[in-house]
Parts: sequence; structure tokens; C-alpha cells
Amino acid sequence: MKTTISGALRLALRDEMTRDETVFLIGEDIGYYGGIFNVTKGLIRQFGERRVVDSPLDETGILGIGVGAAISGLRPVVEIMYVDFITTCMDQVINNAAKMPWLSQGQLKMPLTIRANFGTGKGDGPQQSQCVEAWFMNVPGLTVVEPSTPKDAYGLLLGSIRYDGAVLFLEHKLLYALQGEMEPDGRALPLGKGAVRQEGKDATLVSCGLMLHKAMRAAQELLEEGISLEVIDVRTVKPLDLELILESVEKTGRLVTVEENPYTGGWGLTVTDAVNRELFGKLKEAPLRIASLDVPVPVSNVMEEMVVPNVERIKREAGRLVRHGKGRQ
Amino acid sequence: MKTTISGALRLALRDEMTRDETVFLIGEDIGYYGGIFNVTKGLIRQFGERRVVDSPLDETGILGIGVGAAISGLRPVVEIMYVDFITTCMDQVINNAAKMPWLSQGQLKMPLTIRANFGTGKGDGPQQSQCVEAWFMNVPGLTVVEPSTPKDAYGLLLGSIRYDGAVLFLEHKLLYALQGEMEPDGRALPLGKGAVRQEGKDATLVSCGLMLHKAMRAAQELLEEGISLEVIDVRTVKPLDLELILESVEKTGRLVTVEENPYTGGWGLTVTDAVNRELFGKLKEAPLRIASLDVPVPVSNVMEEMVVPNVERIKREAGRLVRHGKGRQ
Amino acid sequence: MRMSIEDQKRLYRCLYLTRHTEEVLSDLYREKKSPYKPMTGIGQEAVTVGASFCLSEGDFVSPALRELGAMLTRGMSVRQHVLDALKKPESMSGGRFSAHHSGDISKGIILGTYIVGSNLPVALGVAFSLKYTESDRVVLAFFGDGASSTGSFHSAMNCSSTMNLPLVLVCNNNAYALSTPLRFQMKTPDIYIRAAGYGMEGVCVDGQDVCGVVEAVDKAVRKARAGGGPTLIECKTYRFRGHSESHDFDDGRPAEELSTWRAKDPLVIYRRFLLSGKKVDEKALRRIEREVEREVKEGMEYAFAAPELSADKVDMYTHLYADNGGREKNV
Amino acid sequence: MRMSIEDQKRLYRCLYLTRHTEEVLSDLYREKKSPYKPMTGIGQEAVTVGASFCLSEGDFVSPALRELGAMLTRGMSVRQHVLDALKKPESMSGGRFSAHHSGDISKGIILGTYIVGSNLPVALGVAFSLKYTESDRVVLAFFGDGASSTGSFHSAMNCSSTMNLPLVLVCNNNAYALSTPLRFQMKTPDIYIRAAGYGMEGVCVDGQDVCGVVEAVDKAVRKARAGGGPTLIECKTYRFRGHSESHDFDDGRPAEELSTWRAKDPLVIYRRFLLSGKKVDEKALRRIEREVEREVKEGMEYAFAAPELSADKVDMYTHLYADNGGREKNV
Ligand SMILES: Cc1ncc(C[n+]2csc(CCOP(=O)(O)OP(=O)(O)O)c2C)c(N)n1
Ligand SMILES: Cc1ncc(C[n+]2csc(CCOP(=O)(O)OP(=O)(O)O)c2C)c(N)n1
Ligand SMILES: [Mg+2]
Ligand SMILES: [Mg+2]
Repeated sequence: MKTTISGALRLALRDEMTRDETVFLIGEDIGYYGGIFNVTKGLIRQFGERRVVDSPLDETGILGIGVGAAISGLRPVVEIMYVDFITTCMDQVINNAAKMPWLSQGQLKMPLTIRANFGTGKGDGPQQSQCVEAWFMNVPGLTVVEPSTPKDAYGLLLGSIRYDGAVLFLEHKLLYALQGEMEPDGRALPLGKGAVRQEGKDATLVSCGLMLHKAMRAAQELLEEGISLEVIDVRTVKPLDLELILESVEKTGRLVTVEENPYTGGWGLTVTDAVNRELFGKLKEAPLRIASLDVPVPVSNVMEEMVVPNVERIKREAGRLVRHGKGRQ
Repeated sequence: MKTTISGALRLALRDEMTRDETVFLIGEDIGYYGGIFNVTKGLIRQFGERRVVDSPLDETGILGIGVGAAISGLRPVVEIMYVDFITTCMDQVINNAAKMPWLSQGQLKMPLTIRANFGTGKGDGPQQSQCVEAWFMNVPGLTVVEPSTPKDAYGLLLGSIRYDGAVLFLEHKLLYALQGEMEPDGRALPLGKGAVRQEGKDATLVSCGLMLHKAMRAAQELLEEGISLEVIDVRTVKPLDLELILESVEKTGRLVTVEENPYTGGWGLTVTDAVNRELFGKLKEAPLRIASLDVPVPVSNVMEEMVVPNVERIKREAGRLVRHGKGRQ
Repeated sequence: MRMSIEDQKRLYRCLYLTRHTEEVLSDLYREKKSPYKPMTGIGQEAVTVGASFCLSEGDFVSPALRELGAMLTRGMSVRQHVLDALKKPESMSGGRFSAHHSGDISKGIILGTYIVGSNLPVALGVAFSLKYTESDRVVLAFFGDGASSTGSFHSAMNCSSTMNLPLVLVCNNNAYALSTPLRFQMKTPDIYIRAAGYGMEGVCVDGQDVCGVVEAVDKAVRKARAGGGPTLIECKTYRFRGHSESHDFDDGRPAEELSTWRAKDPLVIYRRFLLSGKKVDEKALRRIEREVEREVKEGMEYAFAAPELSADKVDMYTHLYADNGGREKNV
Repeated sequence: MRMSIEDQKRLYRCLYLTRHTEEVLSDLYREKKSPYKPMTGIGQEAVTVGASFCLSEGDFVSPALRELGAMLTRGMSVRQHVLDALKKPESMSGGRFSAHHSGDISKGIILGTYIVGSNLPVALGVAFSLKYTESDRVVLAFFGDGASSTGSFHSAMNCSSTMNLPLVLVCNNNAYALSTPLRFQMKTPDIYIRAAGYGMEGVCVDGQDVCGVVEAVDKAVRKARAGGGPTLIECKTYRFRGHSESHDFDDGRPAEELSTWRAKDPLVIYRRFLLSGKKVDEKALRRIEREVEREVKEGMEYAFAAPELSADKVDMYTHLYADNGGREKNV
């Protein structure tokens, strides 16, 4: 069937709630309102107020309920409306959700899924457009997932809910409406596995989320200019599927990471570092990172467009890397 | 004169409070008690309750006061007792302190210094020993400082207080007692400038804080084995003094970063990325990162010792890199 | 506060200015003539405007998310607001930040934030400054019923009370946080009762009656000015529009609820009050309205005609770091 | 709660067990015979033990930072605690976490956290589970006066009240957060008065009188069990020792204050109460004490003799990720 990413997420929630009584949803405006991007629309009618909980405007409370419920037998799917708001409950995420299973030697499980929308493109400015995966790269115990297609959204959300550890499940707000084929077959996708979205031989583009689609477009356009790019969708930003990436870069000899967060400290660093280390001496060019400018996300669309990588820029920089080396100049 | 890092910090606070009436301190137990590591000892007697404020146990309140006071003409030095607790006020740090000057086009200034102790070595476990610089690498607008000597502690703290932007000033808890020469001459050190702590030619070791001292020791011991390492103290983790580092690695041809945070997502990535990019083809070996294991900090000293890089490990891995290439095996 | 006739007219002017500006901007948005999507305080003007009206020069106000009334009452021009709304180069932030949260410290308007509740600790800090410098100025901070659930609210309440700071906390309890009714937000529908737990005075007023709001806030402001510490004032109110102009008017709210509240339009109520006092007549009010309409029109015209941001003129990095010294890259 | 003589003796046993264990561990630390630095609840046992005593099998307790009494009362053995304290391989966390925050979910003890206040939202979540599964079990969560300033406290109060969850919040208000006296923490010295603001019942009891604590907590537990929602119980108490054993006894506290409170030793008070009832005699209490002392001694001996962690046997990565599949490196 054809559906959107938000439709696929809704199907995943519906299917898993049907299958497993311990799964419940909690968040702001997710019940009668159906969620700020309609992902949970209709679920309260189907499952009732017990399993779809409209919470107070309090992310610490929401996360606390998630953590506490997870260690006592439930499988909470909590929603942080915009991921930027996670800054108000970081303690629960970093110090409790990520650590409790390890601290208890597995006595406590943490089947907690934290859903949140994120990203630029809506002119929502610096506190409602952030792309925050990189803040969590250095937090052992967390898993960070970022789907880019309806099929993946469905399978990865099931995988996250069924996974016994804490998952930050990030949904790009501009991708909710993206259409694609998928089957609501109740099958989960494994976390931590990337996917080759397009095969190529001149360079490997590594990306995810909205940027993945821009990278794909750039790759398609470059193909017409005779440059063949392999495009990898990491799908899980933490842990990254470095094996898949290394295999690809070993073949292409060139690496470009495309990410939406600011350049400094972005997750692409983990990719370039691994590639530089493991393929030292075998690379045709220095790996290239394409990322947002090192500023907050401006509210103006003119400025936002300048800050975030676009197809043109990816094309230009990746193309230059293949043609002349040294992507950025 | 000879003093400890905590003595130097205290002198900096005293001197700057004397010089500038707008400087005040706020934090938990910093007044009559003198701070958990005695840094503010005696200051309340000298400056009174107005300028040395014992706050409620509420980091959000503390940071809010810091941000609000900074934009209205004061120069707050707020203390987060252990940096781990910053997770309870991340919103103020990330969304307000780091962004307000930019958002207001400079109408608002943010002369805010956030002091906090951090790090391993006291057996304080996973929520009181974290090393968190990397969480902030991807937050444009913040500056992150980490002194490693009494002289630097004094100069960098003055520099941070006088700086008109938000600074996270991180003090390693094991270094407070470290002695060294310094002059309380009221001179600030510039932020963002690293220092070559030891010259060498075979490889460049880049580090800071407690790890810097371990790296120095390792370098000294390796020197006896005929390996000469250049050791750089970055002093400011964000922004990193990449110029200084690149210059050094251009000379030595090899890079080792030594950091205390977990390996994945650590700040060393920013260094290896820059070096790989700028010196591609000129490196003798792939840059090597030495960091803590990818786990929370265990409370057991036996385990903590295994998690955090020690002199032995730095020596072994850096030595191997110079001798045989490929530091980690 | 004893208000002179001039004061009363000025107050009505502020109310009408706020209402009219928001209506015009909303209409333009709905007619697709403007890209700016307002989150209006229509229906809540008595709170936003009334409370801000109690401030004097040098005082500060910390707006939450629908406090255009506070900004205008503090002297921000319509022109400026529309420049901000349209993200023009002449906007306060030069295109960096939203008009909803725009600030102008020269007028005592503290820059806001998208993060609900997060303006309160900042307001707390400004109040701290005022006490520190022994100023007799005060800070007025707005927040909604939704924000009362945040830790930020708790921090501002507890710290301001403990430290006896000149902070007046004004809650516009409009019965909803986005779509969420009070029953999902709190056990009791009252927020002012929280004050007692912090040893603070808590007051509850009818948020549709600007006179009552002014009286309560004025008293709290005077108390704060005199070193008497903070006050929490809850104003029972209602937003007549959706959460934002792209939301339905009701968001699932019961129709009768909306109509009951619409009958308590703060502008109508104050207008009636003024006329009943016989010192102001219909003509005088019409004159004010005409003036305001002209001001709004001129402000809109200027702002819409003002140059757009163009990519080649954007200054992306200044003020990100205080000295900005060479930090454009890899900061 | 009507307590039988057996119950009363069991309660005294728990009090004495807690006191004696902490004293022995503190002595050992001060004599440098043990590396473990206790943060004792000495002086506060009536709160910690008394409140936990009201729970039944299947209930949960969420300790704050000095709640050894709660752990022991819930059935954690002294041996286990000392194994945890000494970070032995046999400890609950295998050397990963501190004894102060140790948990054992099989005994209903929820793993704690160093982050003050942060256990409260977790306890809230466990209470949510209990309601969700229509269980009649309850959660008892401890926190200090210091924790009452955190946003976590606010969240637990508001959400538990709004959702009517089976949570009993017990505050041991010992007048200090580390060194900070109440006057720097809050405007009024009372915390139970916060409850009303959340539409919750708030109760204040003498925390040195275990009978009063038991009565109040038992009532709240029953109410929660019956679906009556949460209660906040503030117990006025005092810690007789420093913040931790490496801190001075006083931390700057006035000497008279300490001696006044020391005169209200909860063990002495309860002992006297038991004897005055004539149903328990000195001999019986001595017997209990002797038994406890033996148990503590044996627990200590076992734990001190137990093998130390050795680097070659450390399992660093299990349970960090649920499946742990090949994530040892570059996770
Ligand atoms: C911390 C945080 N959580 C959620 C949101 C999303 N959000 C924006 S406004 C709003 C409702 C705010 O309600 P209230 O405080 O009552 O103000 P009102 O809109 O009624 O004026 C929500 C949930 C946010 N901006 N920040
Ligand atoms: C969020 C946070 N801030 C500060 C600390 C440091 N700290 C540990 S215990 C403590 C005092 C706690 O006071 P209270 O809650 O009254 O408990 P008590 O020690 O009196 O039992 C402080 C400040 C912490 N652990 N967590
Ligand atoms: Mg509201
Ligand atoms: Mg206390």
C-alpha cells in the first residue's frame, strides 16, 4: 500500500498497541488533538484515554512516566512534541533512561521509545527546528533512530518499541507527508543497520532523514553529469552502521557525509573518523563533510535556506570532490 | 607564587569581584560552605551575601538567574556543583544562554560564566563523574573552557568572566589540588588559544584537563625510549585551536588525541576530522584517538581505571603508533 | 491605580491597538496576503495589555507566546512588529528570530523563547539584577496555564519568593494548552493557589475585566517596587482563536464554551465601562479607534513595503560569539 | 495501622538494624578500615523506616540519597548492602553503581540516582504502571527538603495529582540541603503546604516519632491503594551526622540546634514508647538488638571477605544495550 511517513508511524503504533497491551502513548496533545503532526490521530478513539494519554505540558513528567513505566513492565512510547523541548528533560534521558539497565546489570529493562519531530524547513526558528542527534552521540546506552521512508518508519518504529533499551526516535517534520510503498505486516526492522539507497562507484554519500533525500536528488543529477554516487541511509545514527559504510567507501574511495546539524561536532564526524582510520592510505580524497552552518537555525526562510545544505550545494561539493578533489574550498 | 588550581580559581574570583562590582556568584553551597571543592571558600566573608549567593537546590533557577542577570547588566558566575547536574537546566544553557545574543543581533550580551567540576577519579559513578564537553560541541554560541594549570585557571577564568558570551568553564575535580606557579596579576588569557606544553617531532598529542597531565607523563616516559612527542593543551575545547594543532601535526606527521569522555562522539573527532581534511596525504599515520570506553563511568575504582585512559595506555598506544603505525589493535 | 481619563483612554487605545493589529494580521494570513501566521491573544487583551499598563519606564516585561499586547503597550511600534513578523532585514533580529518572541530591551521587553515556561527563569534573573543594583524597577512575567506545569515555573516561583525579588508573575489561564484542557493539566483548575506553597501571595482575577487586572497587577507592582517581593496573579481568560491561525478556531473546544466566553469580550466590556462613566463618549472612542487604524495601516504599509532579506546581504555570524574573532568556521 | 506487638518489635528491629548498620559502616570508615563513605540517615530513621514499614509485598519504594532504612525495611540484607558499599562483584550492580542508590526491583526497591529529585519522576512512572495495570500496589517515594526545589519534584506532584496515581511522596525535611539551611531554599520552612496548590492532600508529621510517621503514611498508602491518589507527607527531622561521613558533623550548623535534635533520637523515643506500653520489656529489646548486631556482624564479615573485583573478570558492556550485539566498540 501507499502511505505517508506519518501514516506509516500511525500504523506502527496501531499495530503494536493492538498486539501488545503493555504499549501505551503519552505526550502533549497526542490524544484528542492527534499530535502536532497528526501521527497519533484517531488512536485515542481506538484505544481510549488509558492507553493514549494527554499529558500536562511537562517533558520531565512525560519522560519520568516513560522511564518509570518502562522499568515496571510497560513499553511506553512517549512523544516530545518538538525535539528541542528535550532540553527540559535531559536528565531523565541521559542519567536514567540511558543508564538504568546497565547500572542494574539488566535487572531493569528500558523498553522506552522517545518519539520527537525535529528539523528545519518550517521557519520555526532556533528553538523549534534543531537537529540534535549529535548531542547524544557521546551518551553510551542510547540508540538514535531516524527513518527516511514510510517503510522504514513503520519497521523501525516497531523495532524501537520492541527493543528493550531506550531509543530516541527522530522524525523529520518535512518528511511526514512523504509518500511511499509499505506493508503493515507487523515486521520490525533491526536497529543499527543502514541501507544502500543507490549504488555507485565514484564516492559514497552517507546521510539520513531529510538530507538523505537531498543527497539522493544530488546523486541523481550528478549521474547525468557522469558521476556515480553510492548513497547510504544510516537509518540509525547511533550506533552507526560503520561496517556498511566502510565496505562502500573501500569500493568508491571517496566519502561525503551529509547532515542537517551544525558542522562542528556533527554526527558525520564519527563516520569520517572511522573511514580515515580504517581506510588510511586507501582513500582517493579526504572525506568531505557537508552540514549546516555553525549558527542557530534562523527563522527567516531566506537565511534558513542558506544555513541548511541543499541539493545544489551537495551536488556542487560532492561533484567537485570527485572531479578535482577537495570538496570544500 | 605557588598555589593550587582551586586557589587560583579563588584568586580569579576575588580579583574580578574586587575590580568589577557587577560580578557575582551564585550556586549551591558556595557561600558559607565555600563550595563542594572549596573554590569559593571565604568569598562570602569578603563580599557578603549579596554577591555570593547560596541558592536553592535548583539548577534551572540558578541558570535562569545567570541568564537574566547577564542580559541586564551583571556578570554572573554561576556554579553547577557537578557538571552532570547541568542535564537539569540544559534548556537555559542551550536555548537561552547560547542563543540570545545572536537572536537579538547583539542587543543582549551574555557575560555568563558557568563553572562546574567534572570528571572521573573519585569513584562517584555514572551521574557524578561525567565528562560532557562533547554534548556541547554541536551547540553554536557556546564556548567551553577547560584549564589544566593554576596559571591557566586564573587567566582563563578572568577571560571567561570578561567575555561577553556564555562560557562553560569546566574544572576537573582531580586537578583542584594541583600546584603550580602563577601571578594574580589581573591578566586574562584569551579564550580559544591552545598551548604547546612540550615540543617534539614524532607525533602530536592533543589533550586537555586531567588527560593532558597523563599525556605529558606518557610523553616524558616515551622520550626515554627515544620517542619525542609534541603535547598540545587545547585549553578551550570549543572552539578548538585547530590552527595550532594543524601546524604541529604538519611538522610531526602523526596525531593522537587523548580525551576523557567516551570514545564515540568525543571532541577528539573534531581534531581528527580537521587534521585528516587539511593534511590529507601528508600524514605518516592515521590519526589515533584515545578516549574512555563507551560505557557510563562505573563507581568501582577497578572498573573506572579500566574505562578511563591512563598513562600506560597512552604510552602504549602512542608509542605503537610511532613505532609501527596503527596505534589501536 | 487611580486612572485619569487620559489614562483610561490610553488603556483603551492599547487594547484596541492590540486587537486591531492581530485581527489585521490574521485576516491577511487567512487571505494568503501575508506569510505571517499569528498566534493571537485575541480575547486575552485585558490580561496582556492591562498588566503591562501598570509598568513604568525602566520596568521590564517578559512575554510568553501570545503577548503582542505587552509589546505594544511597552511602546513597540506596529511597524516594528510587522517587520519582525515578515522577517525583514529591519526586524529586531534581522530575520533570526520570531515576532512572537521578539524583544527590545531598550523598551524593557525581554526577548522570549519558543520553549514554554522558559522565559520565567530569565525574568527571575532580570529581577535578581534589579534587586542587586538596588533599583526600584520591577519585572512582569507572563505565562499560560500550560507553562504552570513546567519546572521553569516552579523555579521562578520558589527562587523569586525565597530571594524576595521584584517579580510579578501573571498567568493568563485561558483553560487550554494548545488543545489540552485543564483537566489533563492539573487537578484543580486554579493556579493562583500554588502561590501559598511558596510563601507567596496569590491573587485571582477576572481576566476579561481590564480594570480588575490593572488593580491587581498595580498593587503587586507597587509591592514589588517597595521590596515586598513577588506576587502570582492568575487571570481567568480565554482565547477566542485557535492556538495559531493555522489551527481551527475550536481545536475541539465545545462550541458553547467559546460562545459564553466570546460574550465576555474584554474590549466590549471596557468600552461599555468607559461610556457608562460618562466622561468618555462614543465619539472620543471612535476617534481613538480611527487613529489606531491609521497607525496600524501605516505600520503595515511600511513593513510590507520594506526590503526583503536577500541572501547576499545576510550577515550570518555576527554576535554569535561576543568577539566573533575568526569563528565563522569550525567554531 | 493497628500494630500488633510483633509488628512493633519488627519495627524496632528495622530501626535498630538501620541505625546499627550505618554506625558500624561509619565507624569503619572513620577508622580507615573501610573505603565506603556513608551518607547516613542517622537521626532520620523514623521517617525512612517508618514510612517503608507501611508497605506490603509488591509495593515499591523509591529511595533518595540516605534511605538505607528503606532498603533494609524492604528486605535488602545487610550483607547485600555492604557488598554494594564495597563495590564487590557480588554487589547488585557488579561495581557499576553506588550503594546509596542501589535498587532491587525484586524487593520493590527502585534504583536511585545521584541527581537529587530525579528519582521522583521515575517513581511517578512506576505509579503510572500500577494504575495502568489496575494493580492495588503503591509507590512510596522519598525526597529531601533540597529536592523540593527541583523541577522533578514539581513534575511528580503535578502529574501524580492530575492522573490520580498511587504515589505517596514522603519528604524528610531535615532542614538542610548539604550545607544550605531552609532560609536559602524556600520562603517558608514548610513543604507540605505545597500540596494544596496541586489539589493534593498535604500532611505534616513529627519525623522523630515513628508512630506518627507510620500512622500518616499508612493512611496515605491505604488511600492510594483504594484509588484515592497521591499524598504529600512532610516529616520534620534532622540528620545527626554530616552530609556524608567525610563532612564535619556540623557543616556550620549551630551546636545548640544539633543538641536539641539529638535529644529527639527516634530510636530512644520509640524504645521508650515500647517499654512504656509494658507489653515489651527491656530484655526483649536487648534480644532484638543482640540479634541485629549479630546479623550486621555476619553481613559485614561476609561482604568484607567476599572477593574483590578483578580487572580480568570485569564484564564492562553487558546490558548497556539490550541485545549488546557487537556494540563493544564505536557504539
Ligand atoms: C517546553 C515546551 N513544550 C511544548 C511546547 C509546544 N507548545 C507551544 S505553545 C503550547 C501551549 C502553551 O499553553 P499555555 O502555556 O497555556 O499558553 P497559551 O497557548 O494557552 O497562551 C505548547 C504545548 C513548547 N513550545 N515548549
Ligand atoms: C540536581 C542535583 N543538584 C545538586 C546535587 C548535589 N547534592 C547532593 S545531595 C545534596 C543535598 C540534598 O539535600 P536534601 O534533598 O535536603 O537531602 P538530604 O541530604 O538533606 O537528605 C546536594 C546539593 C545533586 N546530587 N543533584
Ligand atoms: Mg493556555
Ligand atoms: Mg535535607
